[in-house]
Amino acid sequence: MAVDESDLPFEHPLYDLMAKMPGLDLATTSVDKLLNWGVRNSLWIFPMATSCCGIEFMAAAASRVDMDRMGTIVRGTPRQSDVMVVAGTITVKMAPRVKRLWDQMPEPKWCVAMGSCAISGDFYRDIYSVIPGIDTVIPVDVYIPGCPPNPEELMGGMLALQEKVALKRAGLRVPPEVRPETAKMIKPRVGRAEDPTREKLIGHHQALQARTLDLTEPADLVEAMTPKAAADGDQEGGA
Amino acid sequence: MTTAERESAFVELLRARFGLAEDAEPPPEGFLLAAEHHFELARTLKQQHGYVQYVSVVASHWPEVPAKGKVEGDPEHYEVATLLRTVGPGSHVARWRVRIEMDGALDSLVPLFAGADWQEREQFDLVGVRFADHPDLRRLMMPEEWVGHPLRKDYAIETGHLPWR
Amino acid sequence: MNPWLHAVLYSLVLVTVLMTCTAYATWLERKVAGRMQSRLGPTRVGFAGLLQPIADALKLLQKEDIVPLAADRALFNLAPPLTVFFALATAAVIPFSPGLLASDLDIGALYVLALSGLMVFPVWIGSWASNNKYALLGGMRAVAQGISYEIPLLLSVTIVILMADTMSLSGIVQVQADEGWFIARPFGLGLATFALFFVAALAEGNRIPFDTPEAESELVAGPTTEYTGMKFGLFYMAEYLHSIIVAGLGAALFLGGWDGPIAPGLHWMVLKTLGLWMVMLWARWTFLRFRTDQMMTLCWRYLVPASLGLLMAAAVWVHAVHGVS
Amino acid sequence: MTLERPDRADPYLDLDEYEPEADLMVLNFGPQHPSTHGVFRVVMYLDGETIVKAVPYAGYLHRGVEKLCEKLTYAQITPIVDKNDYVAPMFNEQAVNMAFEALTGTEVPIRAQYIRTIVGEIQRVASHLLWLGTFAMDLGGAIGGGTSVFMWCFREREMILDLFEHLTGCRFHYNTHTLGGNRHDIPAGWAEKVHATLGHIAQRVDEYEAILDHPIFKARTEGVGVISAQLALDLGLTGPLLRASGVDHDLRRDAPYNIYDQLDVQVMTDTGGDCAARYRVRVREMRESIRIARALVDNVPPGPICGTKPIKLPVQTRVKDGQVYVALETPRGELGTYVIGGGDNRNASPYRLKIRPPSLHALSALPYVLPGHGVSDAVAILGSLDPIMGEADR
Repeated sequence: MAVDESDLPFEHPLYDLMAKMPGLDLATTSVDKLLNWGVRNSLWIFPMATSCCGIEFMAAAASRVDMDRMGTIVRGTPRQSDVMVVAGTITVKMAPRVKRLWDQMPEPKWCVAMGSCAISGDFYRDIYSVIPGIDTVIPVDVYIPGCPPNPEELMGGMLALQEKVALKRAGLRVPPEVRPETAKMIKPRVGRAEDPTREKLIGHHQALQARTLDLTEPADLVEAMTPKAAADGDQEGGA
Repeated sequence: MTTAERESAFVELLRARFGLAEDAEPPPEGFLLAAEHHFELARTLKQQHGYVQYVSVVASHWPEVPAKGKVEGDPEHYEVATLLRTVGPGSHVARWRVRIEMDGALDSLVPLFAGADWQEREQFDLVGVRFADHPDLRRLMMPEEWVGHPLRKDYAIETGHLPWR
Repeated sequence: MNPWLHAVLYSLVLVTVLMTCTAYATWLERKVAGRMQSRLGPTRVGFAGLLQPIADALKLLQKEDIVPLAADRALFNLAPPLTVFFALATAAVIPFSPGLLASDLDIGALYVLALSGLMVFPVWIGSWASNNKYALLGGMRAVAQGISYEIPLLLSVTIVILMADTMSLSGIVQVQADEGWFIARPFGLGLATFALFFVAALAEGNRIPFDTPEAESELVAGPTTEYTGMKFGLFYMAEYLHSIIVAGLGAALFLGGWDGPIAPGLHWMVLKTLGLWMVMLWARWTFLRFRTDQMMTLCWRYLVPASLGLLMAAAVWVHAVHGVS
Repeated sequence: MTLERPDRADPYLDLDEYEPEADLMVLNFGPQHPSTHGVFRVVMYLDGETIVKAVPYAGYLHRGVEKLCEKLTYAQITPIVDKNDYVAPMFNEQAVNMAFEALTGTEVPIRAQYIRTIVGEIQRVASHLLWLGTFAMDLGGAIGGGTSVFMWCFREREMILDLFEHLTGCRFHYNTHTLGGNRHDIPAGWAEKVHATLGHIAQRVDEYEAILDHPIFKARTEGVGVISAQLALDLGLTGPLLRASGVDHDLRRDAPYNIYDQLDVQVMTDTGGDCAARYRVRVREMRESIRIARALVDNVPPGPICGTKPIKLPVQTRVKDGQVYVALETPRGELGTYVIGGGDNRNASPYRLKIRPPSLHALSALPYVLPGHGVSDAVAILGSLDPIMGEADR
């Protein structure tokens, strides 16, 4: 089981080193800008492509839109990715896996919710087996609406993410977008993570579930896997 | 044989061996047979009449409240429709329904058709129908520890299942 | 000049140049692959995406360094630098121009083969230490493949050594400059040997169609599945370094190295290396992947007997031309 | 009809009885893996690198579509089922609407039937193109020749999406079929565009065949994942999978719907039953679909495109009691819809709607086929089955 480090602030030793260097404020600022530029222009994607949006995600990586133009390539393992693109409906069965894969990604990392299913659950949001938006499980940086969004919109979302990365790492606050019309239209029975109407109990249970990661393996399988090295479970979700 | 000829042959077979009333017109819901004929009919169709392709199984839940078109006070029960198909030109789907009680079980078709395995598991998972002699009757769609069968009529669409809802 | 000073200075220059080349090899590959797939490749980072490798490297440097709890920490950390070390060490004896090489070893060819054989070990160390099943499968495939294809590679180089009558790489190039390139001399035999060398080198470098250890669609990322940030970057770099150096070796052994008209030798060597590397690229973006057992069959059933046959033919040819000395 | 090969592996194999001394490795493949085509999980018990037993787990994309349909009116269901088989949405719409038409006894005008047939055939080409691309990527890796084929296939698929965008205004989920006909008539100039696009794609298909006609592709696909005709029938495999196993069965010819009874549909069969046969069948079907679509698009008869005129408010559609089963041939096989009419909302919703997903049947072949193959072959076999998880799990 991977260590859950999601609560700990991440600090790279490099920053420590630079902060301790005397009289190098100017230099560190410039270096920081450079590092920021590097991160911004090399966002490697881990596709959490579950359904329809996954096809449009593939189309965005293919010839016509070609996300490689902005230095974005697709990696199959969460260990080498920066952005998790959640493309498609996330079900109750899948959500713990998404959370685990998110935990396996190295900091700094971002999440893009692509399509209305990943944003709010869309018309499946009241269904027994669908979770109402991926932001009830992991933090989301950019929302790309659409059912599914066109590849161009995904590209636009990635560009927006670049801007956000630049602002955030420069120490600026990125205010969340306020869209009252949309908020009126979308009235999920379960409030979003920041919503005051959201029952506290739900968030509590979700957090608890996510922490303990109660993956529901069949009993015989668990048995078959335990005598092996304890790390078996570690990467399985990742692959 | 054309599809229409196969259809009439199928009705003849039902009348001759599987307890369909002689004068019964094909109802719009499909033929309702007794549960004990279920496996035998499938075997006969597969081995003697060329219905070699397994199509599907559809279970539905009928609660006690008088649903439309049902007799008042009809007890709660399941209905299971089974579909088999002939291949080649003039393909025909043999379709019959079987009614079983809430605590009853229907004979599984897995010994005849390997494809029945997952389909019957799915219907068990979603509707709750039990299949006797199924080699591996587990949930297919929902997680193993899920409570309830979602496609039953008494299962509200937004039934909460903590922690996610 | 003091030989120590020469070695240090030259190594510094060589490492810097090779690292830059590697970085831009990734850029070139992405551009070329993009054109082959009717798309553009990187365009937005710098002019024509020229700054893309730098951005990638900067990003990889900043990523969190995760060592899985169940991993063997020491070995896990050891593997990535080791791969780059072996890949760079091979470059020491590649002759870029007359006199332009770190060390003109008398047994240069042997040294190159020994080190490129060692390339398998860090991959295996890393995959074993990751304690991940996909990495383990990838590592096992890499070892099996590396050891098997070592043999045709070795035998094809042996043929060149036999024909050139020297083991020094610069000596081999000099022989070719004097008497004709080995790809065309003796007619047919040289070409066959070159093809053998090229296939074995592709397999040694885990390039498609022989990239079963990495097998993105099967094993996620193979031995590097658990590696994050710059550790993965080092593996990545070593792979490209190795492919460039293998291309350089091919140019030196078969294509006459620095030999060419008009321009100085270095230009010709760089051009030939690049050309050979582009052919590898072309193959990579055209072919599908072999299965592991098919690869082994190809090696043991076809390539090894073929290389033995070629070795005998070469011996006969050397005897006929030079006589018994 | 039977092939002389070992028929099937035992999916219920008891691992304790299989060589108790053997040191089996449990490899968990999925639910998120580069080549599971969505979210699907197979637990493989490996002896060395050979699969001894494979236990698939589905349901990671179970979205409760059937439950949702019980709450919606008939007209509202169309855009929902679009999302099931998201590679060929045209067929989903058509399947449920044909079922509702059978239930209500609605006649579909001849022009609408032509349009349905044409968009269906074009959609089939698009679906097979996507399959070809992803299959090549499974065989050739994300960094390699497979990606090249993938990119080319997507390039051509985009052209087909452009056609549909011109027709319906939507790029992906069209919502163009409705109860009793179609919503969108053929716009001016569309026929020429269809000819140009499909003619172009027909040439490109030759190109794909040329690039995939090399020994590596043959070595990776021939004799891999053989499904015998008997097993295919037992499992309820349909479409190209069944035809690749040598069973001459195609609903377009054998149980015609739309205007297929007036057409001469060539049914493409192959005898191998392996991945190569499935590849050949799909490529031939692409050509056949191009031929059909190009032949039809010039001869669309004039007339109305929707029978229920004017299109009523959705709530007004009332349905009698009854149960119907309607099936049509999608790129993945027989997509059936079983509807029990007369549900809530004063008969405006179905009581029960069951979609028969060809992909789920295809996936259920895995425990029978995978044992005896290696991990590399498992990827090829899974890819050749062309599963769409949105449809399999619904």
